[in-house]
Formats: sequence, C-alpha cells, structure tokens
Amino acid sequence: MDFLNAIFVQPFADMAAAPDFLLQVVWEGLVGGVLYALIALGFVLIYKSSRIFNFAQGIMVVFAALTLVGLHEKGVPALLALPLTLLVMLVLAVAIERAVLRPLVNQPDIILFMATIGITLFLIGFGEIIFGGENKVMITRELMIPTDSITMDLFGGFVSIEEKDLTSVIGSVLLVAALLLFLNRTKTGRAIRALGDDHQAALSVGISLSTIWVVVWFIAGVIALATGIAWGARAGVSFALEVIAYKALPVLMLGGLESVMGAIIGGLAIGILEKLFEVYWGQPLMGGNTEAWFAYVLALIVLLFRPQGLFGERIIERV
Amino acid sequence: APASAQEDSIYIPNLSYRTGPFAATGTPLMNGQRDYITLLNERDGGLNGTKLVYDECETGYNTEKGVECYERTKENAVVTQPWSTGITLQVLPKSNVDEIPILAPGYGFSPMANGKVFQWAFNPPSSYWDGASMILKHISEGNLDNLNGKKIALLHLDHPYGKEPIPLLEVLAEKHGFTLLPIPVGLTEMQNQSAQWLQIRRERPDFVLMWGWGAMNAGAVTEAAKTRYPMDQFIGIWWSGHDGDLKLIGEEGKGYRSISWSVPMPDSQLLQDVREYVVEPGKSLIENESELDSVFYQRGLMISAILVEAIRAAQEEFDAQAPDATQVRWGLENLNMDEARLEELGAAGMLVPFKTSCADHTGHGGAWMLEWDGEKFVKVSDLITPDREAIEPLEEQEAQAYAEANAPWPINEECNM
Amino acid sequence: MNQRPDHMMLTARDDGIAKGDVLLEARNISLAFGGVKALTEISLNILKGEIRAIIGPNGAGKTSMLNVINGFYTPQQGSIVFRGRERRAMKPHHAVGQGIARTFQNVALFKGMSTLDNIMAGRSVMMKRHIGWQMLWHGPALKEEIAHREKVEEIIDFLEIQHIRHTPVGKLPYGLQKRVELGRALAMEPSLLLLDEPMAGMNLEEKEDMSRFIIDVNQQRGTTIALIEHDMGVVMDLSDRVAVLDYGKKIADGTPDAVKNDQGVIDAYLGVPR
Amino acid sequence: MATTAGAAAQQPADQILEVNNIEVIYDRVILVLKGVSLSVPRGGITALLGANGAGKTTTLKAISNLLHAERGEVTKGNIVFDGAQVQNLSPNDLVRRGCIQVMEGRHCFGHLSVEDNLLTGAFTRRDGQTAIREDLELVYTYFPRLKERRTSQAGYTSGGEQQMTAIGRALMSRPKMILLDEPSMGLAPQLVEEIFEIVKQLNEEQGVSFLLAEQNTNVALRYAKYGYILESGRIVLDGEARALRENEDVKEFYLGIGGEGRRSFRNVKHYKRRKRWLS
Amino acid sequence: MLYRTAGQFKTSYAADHALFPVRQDAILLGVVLVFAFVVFPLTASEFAFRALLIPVLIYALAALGLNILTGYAGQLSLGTGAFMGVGAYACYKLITLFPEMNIVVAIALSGFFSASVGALFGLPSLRIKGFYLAIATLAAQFFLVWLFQKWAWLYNYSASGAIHVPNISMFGITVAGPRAAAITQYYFVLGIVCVVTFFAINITRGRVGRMWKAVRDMDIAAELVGINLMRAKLTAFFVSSYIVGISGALFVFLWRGAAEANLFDIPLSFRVLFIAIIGGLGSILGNYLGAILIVALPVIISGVPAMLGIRVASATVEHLNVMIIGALIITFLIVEPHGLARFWAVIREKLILWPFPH
Ligand SMILES: Nc1ncnc2c1ncn2[C@@H]1O[C@H](COP(=O)(O)OP(=O)(O)OP(=O)(O)O)[C@@H](O)[C@H]1O
Ligand SMILES: Nc1ncnc2c1ncn2[C@@H]1O[C@H](COP(=O)(O)OP(=O)(O)OP(=O)(O)O)[C@@H](O)[C@H]1O
Ligand SMILES: [Mg+2]
Ligand SMILES: [Mg+2]
Repeated sequence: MDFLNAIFVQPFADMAAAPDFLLQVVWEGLVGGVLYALIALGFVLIYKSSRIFNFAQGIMVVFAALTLVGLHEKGVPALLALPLTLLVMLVLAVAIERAVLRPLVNQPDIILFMATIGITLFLIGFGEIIFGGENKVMITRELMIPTDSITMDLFGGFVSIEEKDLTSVIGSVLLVAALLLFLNRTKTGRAIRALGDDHQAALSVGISLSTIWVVVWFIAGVIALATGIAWGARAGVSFALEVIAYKALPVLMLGGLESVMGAIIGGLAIGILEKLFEVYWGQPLMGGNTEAWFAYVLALIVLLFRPQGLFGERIIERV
Repeated sequence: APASAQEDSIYIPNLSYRTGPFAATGTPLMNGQRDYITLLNERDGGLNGTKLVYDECETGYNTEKGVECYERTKENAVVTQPWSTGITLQVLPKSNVDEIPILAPGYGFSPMANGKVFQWAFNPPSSYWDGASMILKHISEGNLDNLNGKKIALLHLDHPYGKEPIPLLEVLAEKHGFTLLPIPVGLTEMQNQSAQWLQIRRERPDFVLMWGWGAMNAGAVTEAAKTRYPMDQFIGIWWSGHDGDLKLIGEEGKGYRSISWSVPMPDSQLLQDVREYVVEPGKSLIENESELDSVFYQRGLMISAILVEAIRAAQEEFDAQAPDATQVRWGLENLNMDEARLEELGAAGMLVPFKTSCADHTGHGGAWMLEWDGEKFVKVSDLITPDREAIEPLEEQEAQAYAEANAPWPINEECNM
Repeated sequence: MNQRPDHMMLTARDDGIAKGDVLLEARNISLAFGGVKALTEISLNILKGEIRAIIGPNGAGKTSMLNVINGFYTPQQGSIVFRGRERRAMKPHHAVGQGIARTFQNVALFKGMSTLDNIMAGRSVMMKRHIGWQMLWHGPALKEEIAHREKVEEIIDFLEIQHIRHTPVGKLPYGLQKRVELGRALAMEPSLLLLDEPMAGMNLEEKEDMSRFIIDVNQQRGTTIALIEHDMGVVMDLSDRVAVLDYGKKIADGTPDAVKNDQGVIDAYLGVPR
Repeated sequence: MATTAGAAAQQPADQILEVNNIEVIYDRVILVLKGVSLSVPRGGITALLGANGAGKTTTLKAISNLLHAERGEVTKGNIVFDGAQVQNLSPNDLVRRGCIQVMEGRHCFGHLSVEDNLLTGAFTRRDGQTAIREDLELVYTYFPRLKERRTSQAGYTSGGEQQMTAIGRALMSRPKMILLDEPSMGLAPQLVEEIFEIVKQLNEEQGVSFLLAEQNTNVALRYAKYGYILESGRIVLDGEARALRENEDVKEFYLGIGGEGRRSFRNVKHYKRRKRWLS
Repeated sequence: MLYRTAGQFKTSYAADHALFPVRQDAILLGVVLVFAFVVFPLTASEFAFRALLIPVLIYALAALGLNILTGYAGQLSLGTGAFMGVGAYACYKLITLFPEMNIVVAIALSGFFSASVGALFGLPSLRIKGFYLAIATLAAQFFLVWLFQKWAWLYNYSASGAIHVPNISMFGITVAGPRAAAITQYYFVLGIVCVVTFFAINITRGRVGRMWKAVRDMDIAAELVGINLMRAKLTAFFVSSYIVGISGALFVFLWRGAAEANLFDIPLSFRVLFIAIIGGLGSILGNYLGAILIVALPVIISGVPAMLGIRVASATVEHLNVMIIGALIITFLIVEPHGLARFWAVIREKLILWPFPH
C-alpha cells in the first residue's frame, strides 16, 4: 500500500505542493531536451540524406566546440573564430565525403555505421593530439551570449532561468525553423530527401551525391557547433562531451530516424519526462540516476506501438 | 620495458591517463610525478647514484587498458601505480602473487590501510574514509554530534571511487544522528547534473560532500552556483579540488572548499629546483607555467616524493643500489615523512607529515582544508586529523571480509597494530 | 511431349480433394489500406488440378489477392475456405503448413544463401530435429538433413539448376533466380502454388522454359496453380480459367477465350487487340 | 543478315550518341561487355534488345556513368555524346548536357510525392522557377494521370504510375536524349502501349532521342527505327527495325514465331542448349 | 599446389555435408590447433597469455555469439556488453552461493541467465527492425548496467560495488582467481572456446542456421515460406546471448579477476561488434581474425615504440593508437566490406586454382 502510494500518489502531491519547483524541473528538462534535439537533428539530417546512421555526430560536437575555443585561445577574436570554425567543419565534411563516403557508396547500412564509428575514433585521437585533453571554458561572453540569470519569484518559491539557456533555446528554435524551410522549400532540400530514398535514382537524375553529402555533413557540422556552444556554456568543453551522443539516440527512436519534427518533439519530450521521472520517481524510489536508461526504455515502449517512431516514415512493406 | 633491465637503474612504471574523459585531471598529476623523477635524475644524477626510469603506460582511466598496462610493465617494476580505484581493485588480488607493491596515494580501497591483510597495498597519507571523517570533523567544528539532525548529501560519481566513502558515512550517520543522502552521478550525466541539483534544491541538505572526478567537478560547481547552493556548505574530497575545474567557474565558485593532503607552495625550494632543472631545459610536459602552481601538479610531485623516499629507505636498509619490489615494499612500510624530512626535500608544508608501519599502510597523516578564492586554492585550516577510533573497526571488518571472500588470502600475523 | 524424366517423388501432398473439386474459395473479400481500396467484395474459386490465372491492370489488386490467400494480409471482410476449412486471419507460416506455397513479384530469395540452402529453407517446416541434435551434427539431425537433401536434389534436377547448386543466389542472373524461387516453393510440396508474375522481365526463351516447368508441375505432380501474369500469350496458352480484376473489382471470370473477347476486359486491360 | 558491331556509325555528324567498342568490368574481375559499339541518330529511337543478362542495362549505365556506384568500370573504348567525349564525366554533368537515364525498375523516390519526384528531375537546371513550372505542366499534359496523383507518395502508386513518374522526372531535366531501360517490365499490356505511345510523341514533338533497352522485342521493334541485338556482352546483329522483324532468327528466338504463326507456350519443345550466334 | 581439390570426389550427401569437404581445410585447421594447443603454450610469456592469447579467445567467443544474432539472423544488437555482464554476474552469484559448484558447470549455467535476458530483450525484435532495433538493444545495455550498479545483491553488497573472483580449483588445479597460472587459464578458455565453436558451426549450417539466414536476408519471404519468425528470432537471441553470456563469465573469471558494472558498458559492446564486423558477418572464422585484429593489434602497436627503443610520451602513443585504429577500421571496410573472413575466402579460392589462373 505504501508502495503504491509512493508510486501513484506521493509524486503528484509533491508536484502540487511545490509548483515553483515543478516549474524549475520542467524548465531544466526543456533546456536539456533542446540540446538532445539538436544532436538528434544532426543524426536525422545525415540519415535522411544517406541512410547513414552517423555515430560521429557526438564527436563532431566536441570537435567543433574545441576548434572554436582553441582558435580563441590562439588569439583569434571570437567573432572571427566562429566563421573560421565553420570553415574547419566544411573541410571536415569534404574530407569525410572523400575518404569515407565516396569509397563506401552503396554498401550496407551497418558497414557505413561502423565507418562512422571509425571516424569517431579517428577524431578522438586527432582532436586530443591537437587540442589536448583538458577541460576548456566555452567563450560564452566573447560570443556575446548573456550569462546572467533571471530569478522569478513564483508560488512562494522561485524559478531561476539562466540567460544562456534561454539563448540556446531561442537559438535552436531559429536554427530548426531555418532547417525546415531549407529542406522543404529548396531544390537542395528536396534533393536531400530524394537521396534518402534511392541513391542510384538520385544519381540518375543528375543529383550529385558528393555535393549533397558535403552540404549535409556541413550542416550537421553547423548543428554540432551550435550544440557545442550551447552545451559547452553549461559545463565546459572536453572530450567527456562525446557521451552526449548516447542521449540523442533514444530521441531518434522516439521521433523517427528521418523526421526533423520527430527529433525536436522527441528531444523535448524526453528531456522533460526524464527529468520529471528522475526527480519524482527515480531519486526517491530507485536510487537515482535513472536518466541513464529512462529515455531508452520510454522510446522502446513507444516503438512497440509504432515501430517507426512517432514521426518516422512508414515502412513500406510489400511483396 | 627494456630500459629497466639494467642493474643500475630502477624501473618505476606509472599507469597514467592523459587521454579520455578524465584527462583534464590526470594530466597535471602525471606531469608532477614525472617531473619529480626527472628532477632527481637531472639534479642529483638519480637516487644515490642510481638512475630512476620513469615510464608511463596510458590507460585512459579504462580498467581494461589498466590491467593490460599492469601486465606489460610488471616484469621489472618495483612498484605499480594503478591510478584508478577500478584498476586498483583489479590489481589488488594479484599483488600477493606477483609480489609487487601497489602505491595508491589517497585513493583505492580504504581498508588497504590494514597492512596485515593487504600486505602489498599502500594508500598514504590518508584514505577516503580518513577524508570523509576529516570533512565531517571540519564542518561539525570538531564534534560530530553537532551534526545531529542535519542532512548531508554525498554527491558522487557512480563508480567504485565515488561509492567508497558510503559505508563509513552510513555508520557515522547512525552514530551521530545525521541523515545521509547519497546522490549518484552517472558517467554520462557528468556534464549535465541538473537532476542531481534539483534534488539538492528540493532536499535542502545542510552540507553537500562531493566525491567527483574529471568533468563532474566543474559541472557540479556550476550547478551549485546556479542553484544558489551556499558555496561554504559544499566540500569536495581531494580529487575535487583541481584548479583547472574551478577556473571554468571562476568567481562564482568562491568559497568552495576541498580537503587536501597536499598544498601548493610555489615558492618552495623544490619548485625552484623544478623550474631550474626540469622546466627551463624543456624537459617537462607542462603546457604553461601556471600549471606549476596548481594543486594537482604539486600533488603529483609529492606522490613521486613518497615513492622515492620509500625506495631510498629500501636502498639504505638493504644496501642495494637497485632494490627489488620486495625491498621497496619494506621501504613503503617504513616511511617516515616527518616535517624535518620534508624540509630536507625542500617541500616543507607541501605534504601532511605521516609515518607508515607494517600494520598501517596509510599513515593517516590527515589533511588541510583548501578554499577557492576565485583564482586559486588557498589553505584555510590547520591540520585536520581523522577520527581513527571511528574508522578502525570498520576497516578491520571490511578487510577481514575481503580476505574471506578471496580465500585463501595470506595474512601477515607478524605485524602488531 | 517432352523427353524429361518424370519426377514422381515430388507429388503434391494428398489433400483429400478430388481433381476438379473446389480446392480454395475466396468469399466476398474486401481489403483496404487507409483510403485505398485494394480489393472490393471479390469472390473466386480455384479448382483442384487447374491452372488459374489472375490478370488485370497494374494496381488492380492481384498481388493483394494472393497475399490474402496466404495470410500475409488480413482482409477487412470476407473469408477464405481452403480444403473445406474456413478462416479469415492466419499467420503466413501456417499457410505453408496447410499446403500453400508461393513465389513473389519481385524476387524474394535469401540473397546470401546458396541455391541449395534456399531450397532447403523451403523445407524448414518439415524438419523437426531440435537444436540439441543439431549441435552435434550426428545421428538424427544428420539423417534428417540427408533425407531432405535428397528431395531437394530432386527439385534441382527437375529445374535443371545443378550447376548453380552452391552459388549464392544474389549472384545469379534474374531468370535463374526466378527458377530458384520456384524451386523453393516446390520444396514445400504445396497442393496450391501461387505464382506472382513468374515471367516478368524474362526473355522469350526463359518464358518458354518457365512455362515448361509450370506445366510439368501441374501435370506430373497434380499441383494446383494460381498465376498472375501480364504476358497475354502465356496466360492464354497455359491457363484453364482466367479471372480479371480491375480497381479491386472482379470484372470477368472464365475460359481464356471468353475473357479475351470480353469487351470490359479489352477496355480495362488488353487495349486494342493485335 | 546485317552487319555486326563496329560498322554502325555511318554518318557521325548526325549521331547524338556514339559508343565505340567499350568494355565493362564489374568488381575488377567480371567482364560483362566485350566490345560494344552502337550509335543513336539525333531525333531517333533506337532499341537495344537481348536476353537477360546480355548487358543492356550495363551498356546504358556505362553511357550515363552510373557504373561506379556498382563497382563497375569502363575499361576500354569511348563514348561520344553530342560531339564530346563523356566517359569521364560524372552523371550530373551528363544530365546537364542533356543525357538522362530512366532506370530499370522505375526507382521512384518512395517517400516523396509524385510532384516532388518530378521536381527532382530539374535539379541540374539553372533557368529559374517559372521555366520549371512550365515544364511541369507540360509533363502533366503528357501524363494526365500524374496530375491526379500529384500529392500521393510515390511509393504507394501503381507500377504504371511509377513508370510514368520516372519518365516524367527525366523529362524535367529538358533532355536531348533519354536512356530508357525496360519501360514495359511488369506493366499491363495496355499501359505498355500507352507508355510507348508517349515515347513516340515525345520523340516527334519534343525531338528527344531515345535509346531503349527492352525485353519485349515485339513492341520495341514496332516503335524503334533501328535496333541492336546484344548477346553475352557483344552486339550480334543490328539493322533497321523493319528488317530485324523479318529476320528468321529474330522471329524464332525473340518473337516466338515459328513456321506457322505464333508458337504456343504450351507446346514448346524443351531445349537443353539453344542455338546462338556466338558462344 | 597447396589447395588441390582434384581427386576429392564426394560419393554421398553425407560426405558433402562433412565439416571439411576440402581436405586441405582440415589439415590447415589441424595446424592451427597444434599451434593453439602446443606451440603457443610452450613459447608464450605471461604477458602474451594475459594481454594477447586469452583476451583474443574470449573476445572471439563474444563476437561469435553476436555474430549468430547479427551475422546469421540479421538482428543488429548494441547490447552485447550488458549480456556479457549478465553472464558474469550470474556466474559470480552461482559461485558464491554454491561454492562447491564446479566452475565449468557454473559457467555453462550462467549462459542460461544471459540467454533468458537476451530473449526477453529480443521480444521487441518481432516488431522493431534495423537501426530502431539496434537502438532498442541499447535500452538493454543501459538498463542492465544501471541494474548491475544498483542491485547490491548482485555484488554481495561489497562496499565498492565490484565483484572479485575467488580462487577456484578444479581437480586440484587452480583455474580462476589471483592464484591461477596464466597457462592453466589459457587451456581452460581454449577448451571451452573450441567446444562452443564446434557446436556453433553445426547449428549454423543446419536447419536452424538456415532459418536464421532466411530471416536475415528477407524476413517477409521467410515468413511466407513457413518459417515462424518469432521462434527463429527468439532462438537467435537465445543462442547468441547464451554464448555471449559464457564469454562474459570467462571474461571476468578467467581473465579479469574482478569487475565493476561500468566494465560492461557500451565501449565493450562496440568492441565486440567491431570484431564481428571486421572479421566478417555471417562467418565463424571471422570472429577469430577480427579478435586478433581488434584486440591484439593495439597491444602490439602500443608496444612498438618501446620495442624500437623510441621514447614517445605514452599519451601521444595512445592518441595515435586511437587514430590508427579508427583509420584501420575505415580502411578495412573500404577494402573488404565483408570482412577478413571474405578476404581469406578469396585467398583460398586463389590457392585452389593455383597455379592455374582458371
Ligand atoms: N502494403 C500496402 N500498403 C498500402 N497500399 C498497398 C499495400 N499493398 C498494396 N497496396 C495498394 O493496393 C493496390 C493494389 O496493389 P497490388 O499490389 O495488389 O496490385 P497488382 O494488381 O499486383 O499490381 P501490379 O500488376 O502492378 O503488380 C495498389 O493501389 C497498391 O498501392
Ligand atoms: N553490380 C554487378 N556486379 C557484378 N556483376 C553484375 C553487376 N550488374 C550486372 N552484372 C552482371 O552483368 C551481366 C549483364 O547484366 P545487365 O544487367 O547489364 O543485363 P541486362 O541485359 O540488362 O539484363 P536484364 O534483361 O535482366 O535487365 C549479368 O550477367 C549480370 O549478372
Ligand atoms: Mg502485383
Ligand atoms: Mg537490364
């Protein structure tokens, strides 16, 4: 009885008792969710255009952020470092296309997936040689991102919102909107979607695989940079960031591998739900740290009902 | 490990980690260790004329690599420095068989203090349980009963290292009437601890103790600032007191404290020598000079100093130019790092004085409290010592349990407490 | 008529139905996908021992009809009576157990496996030895394996694909793949064999070969065959009765000649006859 | 019997496409084309006939440069399109120059709508939205059925509609020449006629040249002006379509017409090995 | 003419079904076994046993288990590490609860625990496919590792949360625990690996193996030829996880000696996956070749500078090492996407034809 009470009654009573706290939990979840969504978006873009499950997205986040900070440390002004970093990401996209994607065109999915793990390892080694392993500070102020926090007194308590989190939420919304427009309204966007369906056919109508891939990987690089700035502003930049890739995978599962909307809604849903679950159920009842698996289990359950995720493309299954 | 084969040198392997998620904290430690040995070789031509061969094997804080490194380096080694609680746990059972002493200063399994049971393992000058005891002593102003009715959170890495203090804290909580609230941080959550800090905000503990490592430390202090948790109620173990981590937060981290059995002394003779013989000739791996002043770099120096003193003791006792592992073990059991000796080393005040024995492999030298002043850590307390009476029974019990679980496990009955 | 040996070992399984009686009857089948009505109230029957053709324009619902018959699709309405037993929904692998086998419009072979293994896979349902015996590869498991191998060799012989026995089917030319697929279906010893465009994309010569095999199967083994095909020559020559579907409705059903001259069929499907 | 390979190109000036003695190897070991030469006159429809696996698709892919994605390579010979050597161009360059392939098996973009499918065909064009819109309307006049289904996902349209989509998509690139691979495969007879009628119209009204790979010899030879017959990677016979239709071997092996009219599939003799021009 | 097959005719289907239709294969295997059973033990140093031979065998076994699932039945799994963990913890509990139990029995039994857990997490595979399934197996990965951490009963409430292998003997010889000699452990592992491999070969070429491959190549068609997808997939998960579980038990008991939950985290899963893929999916031999490449090569590479007497900072060596391995993986995938086993098959084909090119 106590047990049932602890599961079904107490958490809600707690929520009602301290609405300011609940709001804070939701906000924290939202901010986390936006960041998950951003990483997931990188995956989605690449998957959509090439059916490659790009495991390297996580390390690309680290790489982009480190390049930005590293350039700044070398004395490049922040606002110049930003475009330079973009240039580096472009070079990276071109290099990946040349060295990995082109020779592996038309190979089975799993081979390409493995290749992206290869890329991940390579970039880890390469990055550590260049940037060293220590934790670096994100150049938040230099990029003119506000760093104060706003505290609102509500419901007899307070909710505090970091301006940089707010900035990253707004920034992400803009980024996603731009991306959606790009995908649905432009020729290149259409070509990206076409490529996901059938490489050969895309080639045959004159879509240049290499160009599109470079474009897509570059966009993924831009998203990685955005993620890196947002996340780095919270906790510094180091190779430990790489593990956040794992947080994006359940988002993909939940939202659907090829859906931009799915990545966003999935990201937000997971961000908020996992935080609520951890705070109200995980910590009191299960020894905490349920965030390690909650998102996965949630996504798994959703998949049982919709095997292609909430917004994924229906699997056309015909004989 | 070919260089070790010569008769006239002493092979000191180190299972280092300058890569992986914990590289940021590992690197300055390894640099300090390495530079101390280099200093001896450069300044004194070795130890009493015998060259010291310092060799790193990279583990990336990965237990599996660590074991591989142990196997790779053990052949001529006089010591093994596993550098992670996980690797220590793996190597510990082998030490009786391979007969190589494990030196794990300030880390590893706390009951290793019991030299009767753990004949080959050493964790001077203070164990994690000592650390926990000292922090409690400090925050209770000397009397643990002052904590009665208080709530103390333990924010810890969800890893053997982070869980290490829990058994002792549980016992003490029971005894002194405070509530213990362990809050684990998973490896993937290190950078995003908002859930943990929400819990802290909700539970409003009177103190937060931290057993954090790597990126977790910076993440925690950032969140603490964000949550407006009073910094002066937030105290870390010695591995959570890294300048690099706090620099990320700067001013906002002001008031955060970390207990430490070493204190940086940038003006000491030792540091001057390091600058002269190691850094200036370009023989150090440090990235910039400011690293020399950091807590972890100087702690690295002290760790090597402890080891070298043990080897020196072995040289003298056995009259051996290059003592073997068993002899070095004797040296580690008979360390006497008193203030006079530290003074001689040019390191006065840099390390807590301590003394080991056959039965006591830790020395329990105690520690000081350091506080972040916005730019660097400064010492803010006198020497604190652990409440051994509270710890010893638990140590004894856990050591026995370990021996039983791993039977047949040899016990050195010749030691007396 | 031909000089090939009869392959009597491979007779269709005895289903207790006399030649000429109704083997399968589809009653009032309706099937829709979202808004698309693939089949609307279709009834048709298949008699034991005949070659039954189903024709119709693209998207008429022919493949869907076969899918309903062997349980891959469950119709929203109507039922199937097979060998006197009525059912609406069932698992596809049960259809095989009841004696229905098929080939597919787009070759659906197991590409990574050899011809032999593909055909052996068709006999999976009939093999029973459990995994414990298989681990040892001795005694019962081996005996069973060899017994089935003999049957399969018979089929390989019949289809004249001995030379590609150990070739992975992914590497075979299209025509041979279709033949292997037929072999896999035959290995199930079906009493009803469903063929979905067995000759699409073949040249004349291969079509002739395939026709030969279909007729042999039908005549020597007494297997009942339902066939979808767009080549009118083939349909007219091989089949006993033809059903015509258009937009999910049955618009004609009868002998080839009757169907060929049906004005509705000409308009919907054949176009101007030449 | 008409001439064989090599002598095909009589009036080079008039030829939009010339293939000279090409060899194609897959996977570095499998030799598939063993010296194929053919040409297509400007504004003509030329058929490429042959059994399964003869190398028709391979020939078309060699021309449109789609072999790389399949680990195939042209190792010998050259290809001239519209007066320029093209064998080293990328497929999109070739499309830009006006040569586009409609692949065997349709290959529509299943998750895109029919209209988006058509628009992808305009990828290489640089002449602005309005021109593209106009061409879209033009495609819809040729294929009214596509207009009805413009918003459906291509993956769920019928085989015939997919074939139309594929051809329409190719048209959107404003090609001078279309390489059409087995347009009739799997289509109902009426649709086959319909598609070929449209091909004819396009040819006559828009002046598009066609190279047509087909199994359905009967239809192909009715619409094409010239034909090549490919066997095991070699051209074994070529000539005017009319002449080919009268050729005894073609009748026997490709049209199925025996001594007295069409042979019945029911009465075919069983051959272990058939006569071949070459072996 | 190393590989002359002429003159080897088969007169019965049974002969055609023999393990080695080509005699030279049997001879080659014999040579390999002689090396494994006689030559290595006589020559290897303790380091070679502990850092090369034993891990290669254990990893190959884990990869074999994964290969059954991914290579034969086509179900991509990223949860191998956690299933190894289930085997290891099960074995630990068996050994500590029943100290009298023979270690071989304990290991064999622990496989059943991981097999059951594997089958449980395999249930979603009936509906979920491809990468979705792969990510779903990550749910198993993260959940199980979390459970290993939180469920103190599993590690007998030890303070550190780690498990330690006690000294275990069999017929008077210590085979596991700190006192066990490397060579004993090597023979022990080798024995188990050989037996399991023999069983695996037989299963994969018989009825069950065919069913798996059919499901892998085209699951709809497999269902329509009468294969019960649910049974086929679940047996694949079961058998695969059984082998993986055994390898996990060996991993801890015969090699590592102690373990904490994080050991079974995702890098382990990836490592095993690499081995299976670089070795060759759908091949038994590939697992061994892959394990040699992925496990042994880094050990050797990182030893190179020391062997040459060059003193490079260990961190740099490690960084380079990681880079090289990343690049190697990509290179191998490009050169031969089907893995080392295919590489060998091509060489073997050439040898059969040799010296005549046709
Ligand atoms: N799994 C499915 N999901 C959605 N729609 C489907 C599915 N299967 C078939 N359809 C639709 O049902 C209709 C009938 O399709 P079916 O494949 O049965 O046609 P068909 O007669 O076999 O045509 P064809 O000759 O081109 O093979 C088509 O409109 C098709 O798009
Ligand atoms: N990617 C490939 N790798 C290896 N061999 C191939 C490949 N593609 C085709 N082939 C082989 O090349 C030969 C010619 O194939 P191609 O597809 O050009 O024939 P086709 O005349 O178009 O036949 P169909 O009428 O079946 O379409 C065949 O024997 C085929 O097996
Ligand atoms: Mg159909
Ligand atoms: Mg073709």
